Amino acid sequence: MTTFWVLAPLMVLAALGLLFAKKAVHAALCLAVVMIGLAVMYALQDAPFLFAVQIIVYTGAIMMLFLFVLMLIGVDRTDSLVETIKGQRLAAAVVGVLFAVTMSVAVGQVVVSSTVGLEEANADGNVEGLAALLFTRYVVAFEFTAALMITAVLGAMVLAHRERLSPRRTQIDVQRQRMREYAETGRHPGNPPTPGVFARHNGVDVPALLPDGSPAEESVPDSLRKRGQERTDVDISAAQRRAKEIERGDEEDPS
Amino acid sequence: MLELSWLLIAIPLAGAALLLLWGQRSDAFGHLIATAASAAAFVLGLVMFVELLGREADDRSVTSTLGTWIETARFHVEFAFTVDQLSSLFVLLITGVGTLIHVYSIGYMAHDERRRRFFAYLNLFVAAMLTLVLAADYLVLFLGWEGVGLASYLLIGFWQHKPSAAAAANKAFIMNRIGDVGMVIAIMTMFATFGTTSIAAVNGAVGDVSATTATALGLLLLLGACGKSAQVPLQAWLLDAMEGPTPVSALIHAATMVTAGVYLVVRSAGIYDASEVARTFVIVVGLVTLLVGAWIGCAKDDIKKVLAGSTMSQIGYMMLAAGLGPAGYAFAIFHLLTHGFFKANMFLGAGSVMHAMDDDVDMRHYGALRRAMPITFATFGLGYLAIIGFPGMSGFFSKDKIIEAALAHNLWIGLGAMIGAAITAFYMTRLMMMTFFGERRWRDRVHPHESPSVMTVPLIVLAALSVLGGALYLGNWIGDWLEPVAGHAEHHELPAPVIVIQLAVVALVAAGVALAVWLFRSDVPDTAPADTDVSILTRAGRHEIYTNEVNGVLAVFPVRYLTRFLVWLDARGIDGLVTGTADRIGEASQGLRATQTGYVRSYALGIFGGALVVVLGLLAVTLG
Amino acid sequence: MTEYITLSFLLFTIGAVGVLVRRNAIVVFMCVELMLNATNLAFVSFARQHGNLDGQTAAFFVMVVAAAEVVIGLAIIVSIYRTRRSASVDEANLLKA
Amino acid sequence: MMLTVLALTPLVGALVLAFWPRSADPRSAKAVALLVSVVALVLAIVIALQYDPGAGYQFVEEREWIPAIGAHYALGLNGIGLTLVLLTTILTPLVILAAWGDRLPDPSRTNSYLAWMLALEGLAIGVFAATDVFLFYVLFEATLVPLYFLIGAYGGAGRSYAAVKFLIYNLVGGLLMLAAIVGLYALTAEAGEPSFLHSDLLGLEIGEGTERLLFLGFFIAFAIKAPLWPLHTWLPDAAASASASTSVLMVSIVDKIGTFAMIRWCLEIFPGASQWASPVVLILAVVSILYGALLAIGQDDLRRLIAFTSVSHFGFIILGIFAFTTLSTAGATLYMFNHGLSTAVLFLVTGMMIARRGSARISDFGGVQKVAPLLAGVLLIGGLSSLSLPGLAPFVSEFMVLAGTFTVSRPLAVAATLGIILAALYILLMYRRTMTGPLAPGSEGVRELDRREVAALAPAVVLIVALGFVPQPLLSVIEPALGPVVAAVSDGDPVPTHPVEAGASEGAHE
Repeated sequence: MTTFWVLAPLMVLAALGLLFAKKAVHAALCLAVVMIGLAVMYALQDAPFLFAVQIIVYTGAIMMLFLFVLMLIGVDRTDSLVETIKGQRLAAAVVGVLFAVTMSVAVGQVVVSSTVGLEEANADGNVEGLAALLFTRYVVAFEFTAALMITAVLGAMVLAHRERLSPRRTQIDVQRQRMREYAETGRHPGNPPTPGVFARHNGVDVPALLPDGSPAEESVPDSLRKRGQERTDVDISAAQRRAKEIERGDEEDPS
Repeated sequence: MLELSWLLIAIPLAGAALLLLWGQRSDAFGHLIATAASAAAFVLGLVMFVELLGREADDRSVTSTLGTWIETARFHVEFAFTVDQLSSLFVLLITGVGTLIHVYSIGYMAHDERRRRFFAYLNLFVAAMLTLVLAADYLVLFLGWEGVGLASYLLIGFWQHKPSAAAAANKAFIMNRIGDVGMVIAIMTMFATFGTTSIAAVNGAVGDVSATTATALGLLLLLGACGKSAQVPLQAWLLDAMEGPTPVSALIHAATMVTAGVYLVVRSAGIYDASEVARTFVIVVGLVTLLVGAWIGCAKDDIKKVLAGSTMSQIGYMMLAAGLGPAGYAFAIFHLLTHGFFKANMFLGAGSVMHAMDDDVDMRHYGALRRAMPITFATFGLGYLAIIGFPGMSGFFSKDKIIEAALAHNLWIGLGAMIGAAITAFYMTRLMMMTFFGERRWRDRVHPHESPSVMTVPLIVLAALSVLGGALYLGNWIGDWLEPVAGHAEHHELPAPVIVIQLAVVALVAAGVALAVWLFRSDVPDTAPADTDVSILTRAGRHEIYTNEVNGVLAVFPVRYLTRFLVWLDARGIDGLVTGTADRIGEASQGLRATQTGYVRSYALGIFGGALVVVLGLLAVTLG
Repeated sequence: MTEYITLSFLLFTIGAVGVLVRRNAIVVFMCVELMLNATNLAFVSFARQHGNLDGQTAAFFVMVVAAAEVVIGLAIIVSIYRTRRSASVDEANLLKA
Repeated sequence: MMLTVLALTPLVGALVLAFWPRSADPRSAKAVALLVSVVALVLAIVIALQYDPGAGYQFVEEREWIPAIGAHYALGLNGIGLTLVLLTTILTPLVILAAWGDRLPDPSRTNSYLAWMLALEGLAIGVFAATDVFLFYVLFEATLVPLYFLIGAYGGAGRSYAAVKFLIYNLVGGLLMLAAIVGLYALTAEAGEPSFLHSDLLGLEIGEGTERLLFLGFFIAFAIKAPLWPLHTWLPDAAASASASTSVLMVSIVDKIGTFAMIRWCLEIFPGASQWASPVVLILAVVSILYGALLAIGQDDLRRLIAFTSVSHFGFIILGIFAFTTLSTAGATLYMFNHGLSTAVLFLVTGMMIARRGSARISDFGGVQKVAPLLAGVLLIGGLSSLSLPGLAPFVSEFMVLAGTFTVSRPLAVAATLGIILAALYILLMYRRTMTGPLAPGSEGVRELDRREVAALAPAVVLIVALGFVPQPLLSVIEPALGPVVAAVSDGDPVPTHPVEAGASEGAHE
């Protein structure tokens, strides 16, 4: 019982964290806490199998999935907690409180019989007992869950799959396009230079210099450019100036 | 032969149907077919009359059934027609005068492009009128009653392009409908009381029922009779009805149809015998109409309207006589017949005059026509003598008998009838003076000429009948003849010897004539004096004693405004309630629409709240 | 016994309110998971009360279904994010025409 | 089988027309429609000739339909049904003939226009023949569909408003009736086998309160259909927007379902409740008579005027039905037939006037008699029959209704009789304004009737005149069918206070 009274408030707090966390990642972590708490609750209530499954499936698999998706979408986003629908938050709170109160009252009315306990049912071991049920009484449902899982997997693949809207670009296509661009705009058809070629600077965020001394923008990785962490022309010229100054002998630290 | 009475109706009906269905191809000879049909019916009627004459007095009522009209468990109506002493006289009047007017119309309507249709309607009228008088059942009688109403409607409005004619036709039909309501309710009462509407059965049994029922029947039938016979208070249509062609006025609105009310009262003798109250009402109606009609006749300048007022007045005499009970029935019919002759004669004569004067009806534009139209003048003059009751003429006998009977009944009623006779003499003399004597007041380009012989021959025949019609009274023939139908007339004590009364009446008539001759001997202005320049009596007479205005206030305006109000109520009130409900629902939906934000979270809140409600409900059920 | 059930309802309610007030689809989704887990706790508790394992079996099935649901749900979120560049449920107010 | 064949004939015809190629000459579709309706007429005449007036329901068909709720496919005709089936089959060919020249909003849809008409005919025949209340209900509601499209798709201005109003009114009624039918199911199921058969329902024991509720469910549905004041406002709108042919089908046939069903379903199955309701219904009927007539006087639209006259006439029919005498109910049934004819003539002939003039306003006409005397004549005959002139068919029925009612309630009968004055007013004023007087500008173009139009109008006119003098063929069919109905709702007809044996005192007045 002690365990329960220690865990329960923690779980409730963590659950409330779901409501108030600004960052989705924090919410996910709160949820993980609740889930682990629940696993312990299961264990307390003579359900060792579910304890294990809860840890493995929920905390292990599902939560990880959540985190993956969060990362895909952007981990560091914060949600605005300002309510946009008029009265929604108040109404939700009122209904929620009423619901909780009502259900508590209901529980007081419904749960009256004494607890039987699972000693008898778990006599042959909890896992064996569940297995006996799953493969006898609930075998049809079990088979259906199997079908459901497969459907879900296929469904996830279909949903996550991006439909190809144009014909696949082969290397030949790429070459032809490069040559055309070279003919029309004079863009260099060869491989873009890697960062640092002809460089005086070895930062990956600084464009390489072409043989004529101009910077090759493409040499900076896309992700850096999109985040805006690329150094601009000015930066580069500043860096070049700095390099010349160093050449002249100003032994100053460039950082 | 007497069983073939349905043929009397069938022949003119067939004529009408033929002319209407045959269409324009029969334009050339349609009028001849119609006249022949009418004449054939007259011949048949004459044969039947002769056969009746040859029978025993108690064997003169022959009812023959053509077929069943309505047959249900409780209600049974047959197309049964009775030829008896009363109906055979009417058959002769209708077909006889009818045929003469058909002949006259050949000339009168010669230039009307719709002459065939006119004759079809005339035949239709004859058929309907015969149905009316031959019917052995009140419902069949009602069939004829409405049939003549329809024919009257069609013929008054014959010149449909004239709005006044169409309005007059409508007025006639609708006012008659008011009377018809009385008829219909009377027939329903008969059905509810006796289980039958047979005329003979009802009149035979009416003595057994309560006086209230008999009185109700009598008054209801009287309402119908007032409508059809243009008696006060339903008289207003008759003057307007003069919009119809003059032969129509002669046949329908003088000689036959308008007397149907009198026929109805006499036919329903059993009912009126059973109710003193109903009879009194008939007398009052008759007397009032008699005086009102004469009053109007004095004031009008339109020759046809003078004659129409006179018709009302004369039918008032008949009604008065009919209201006297068995003492007067025979005289009512007697006067009806003689009036049919002389009034038809005079209407046709008026038609002849109008024909000569380019359809001008204003007597103030006539004058001195006796030389221009000698035959018309002569025949009209004989009719005039008959109507004022010149001794020896038919009207003298018939009117005199009514006055005597009225005097025997009640001194004041008799005096009223005598005053009526004096006024009759006055306005008829006024008409004669203004039309045939005095100076010429013809409009320009009017060249009066005598009518063709096809028109004058009927005039001559009718004039002869006007003079000789009194012969029916020889040896009280008509009283004896009608006794099986009308009942035996008790001999009443007169307040004075007959000869005194007759002399008094003649004196009154002479006074009326003299007054008119003196007033209208010359210098009649050719335009009517303005209303403000004439006496209040004349003014009221010109305006038909304001009955149209009274009807307007009592009936027309209430209906008009009720209708407008109801139209408004229907659109705003009843329909408004329905559409208003629909609108409210629409508005409520618009309000509810706001809750459909489209946000998933709103809907989720709804679901959650719903779950809460369900749980609360469950709790309430389990805990309660 | 009651305390487990009460905890279960508490967590369920918090999850439900979370669904109602949060706008980030992923967080909403987590709240749904929280609700499912709360019911699991109730199942397990009732199983113990009644002394048989059917409740635990039900909880097991719930987990399986929840796993499948998460897979699909997240896939949907990702594909929505791809097209709309947002994971806010309010922007998906397409239920309104 | 006869009845099924009769009802299916127009339905199959409708199906054929629905798939008739649009590119085909529209006249071919019209010919097919006319042919089908004439075949149906011939079948109906054959049935009428085989009908035996004394033998109750005939041509009975009965088959299980939905055993779970006890619904049957059951058809059968009694005298009332036969009368209305005849009316339906007589009017449909005339209507199709009259619709020959209708200018539709979309001319390429002639096929479906005619198909809907035939479908309506088939469904109406089914309604009149159904002896199972569930089947009746289904067909009753099904008639709304063709009519909805006929009004909504082929009418004039304001047609969609009118169609929706028509539909909603009638659906509300249908809903109440459905509730009552569910109630009947519960009652029969309680009593044993659930059944909707007319014969089974006749003997059903129903508690007083329940009976009244169920009665109201049925009656309100029929009163909306009929239409009884104050549930009438859909009719003028619908009639004013629909084509003349549609109006005929709606007022002359479909609305008769309401009054027909009052006799078959209200009076026969709920006699106690019918008696309970009759004072109110009678008063409403009299109000309908006078109200409809007064409103007709106040209309300036020809079609609305006729619609309001129909409200008045339906008042007479309902008055006759709820007076519970043999005479009045027989009169009411005959009235249904006669009103069908006279209204058909009026709607069709005014439809032709409107098509020629391009306006339905009475004030736009004037002096038409001069240019189209035949048209004027037919309008006058139709009008005179509407005002119940003796010698034309409606008079017999109207008098029977009034006389029958008079034996039960004198004040009501007298009040209803006032309607005949108002009838004269609304008809004659309309005739006077449109047909007489000088030719109004714009009315010169009103052509005389052509042969096809004469062919469409003549049969109805001939029937109106013929039935005015010889109503007996129909009466002898109608009356025996009403005996059981009247016996159920009343203690027999009121006996005359001083009965006279007709013919006993023939000529014996003295």
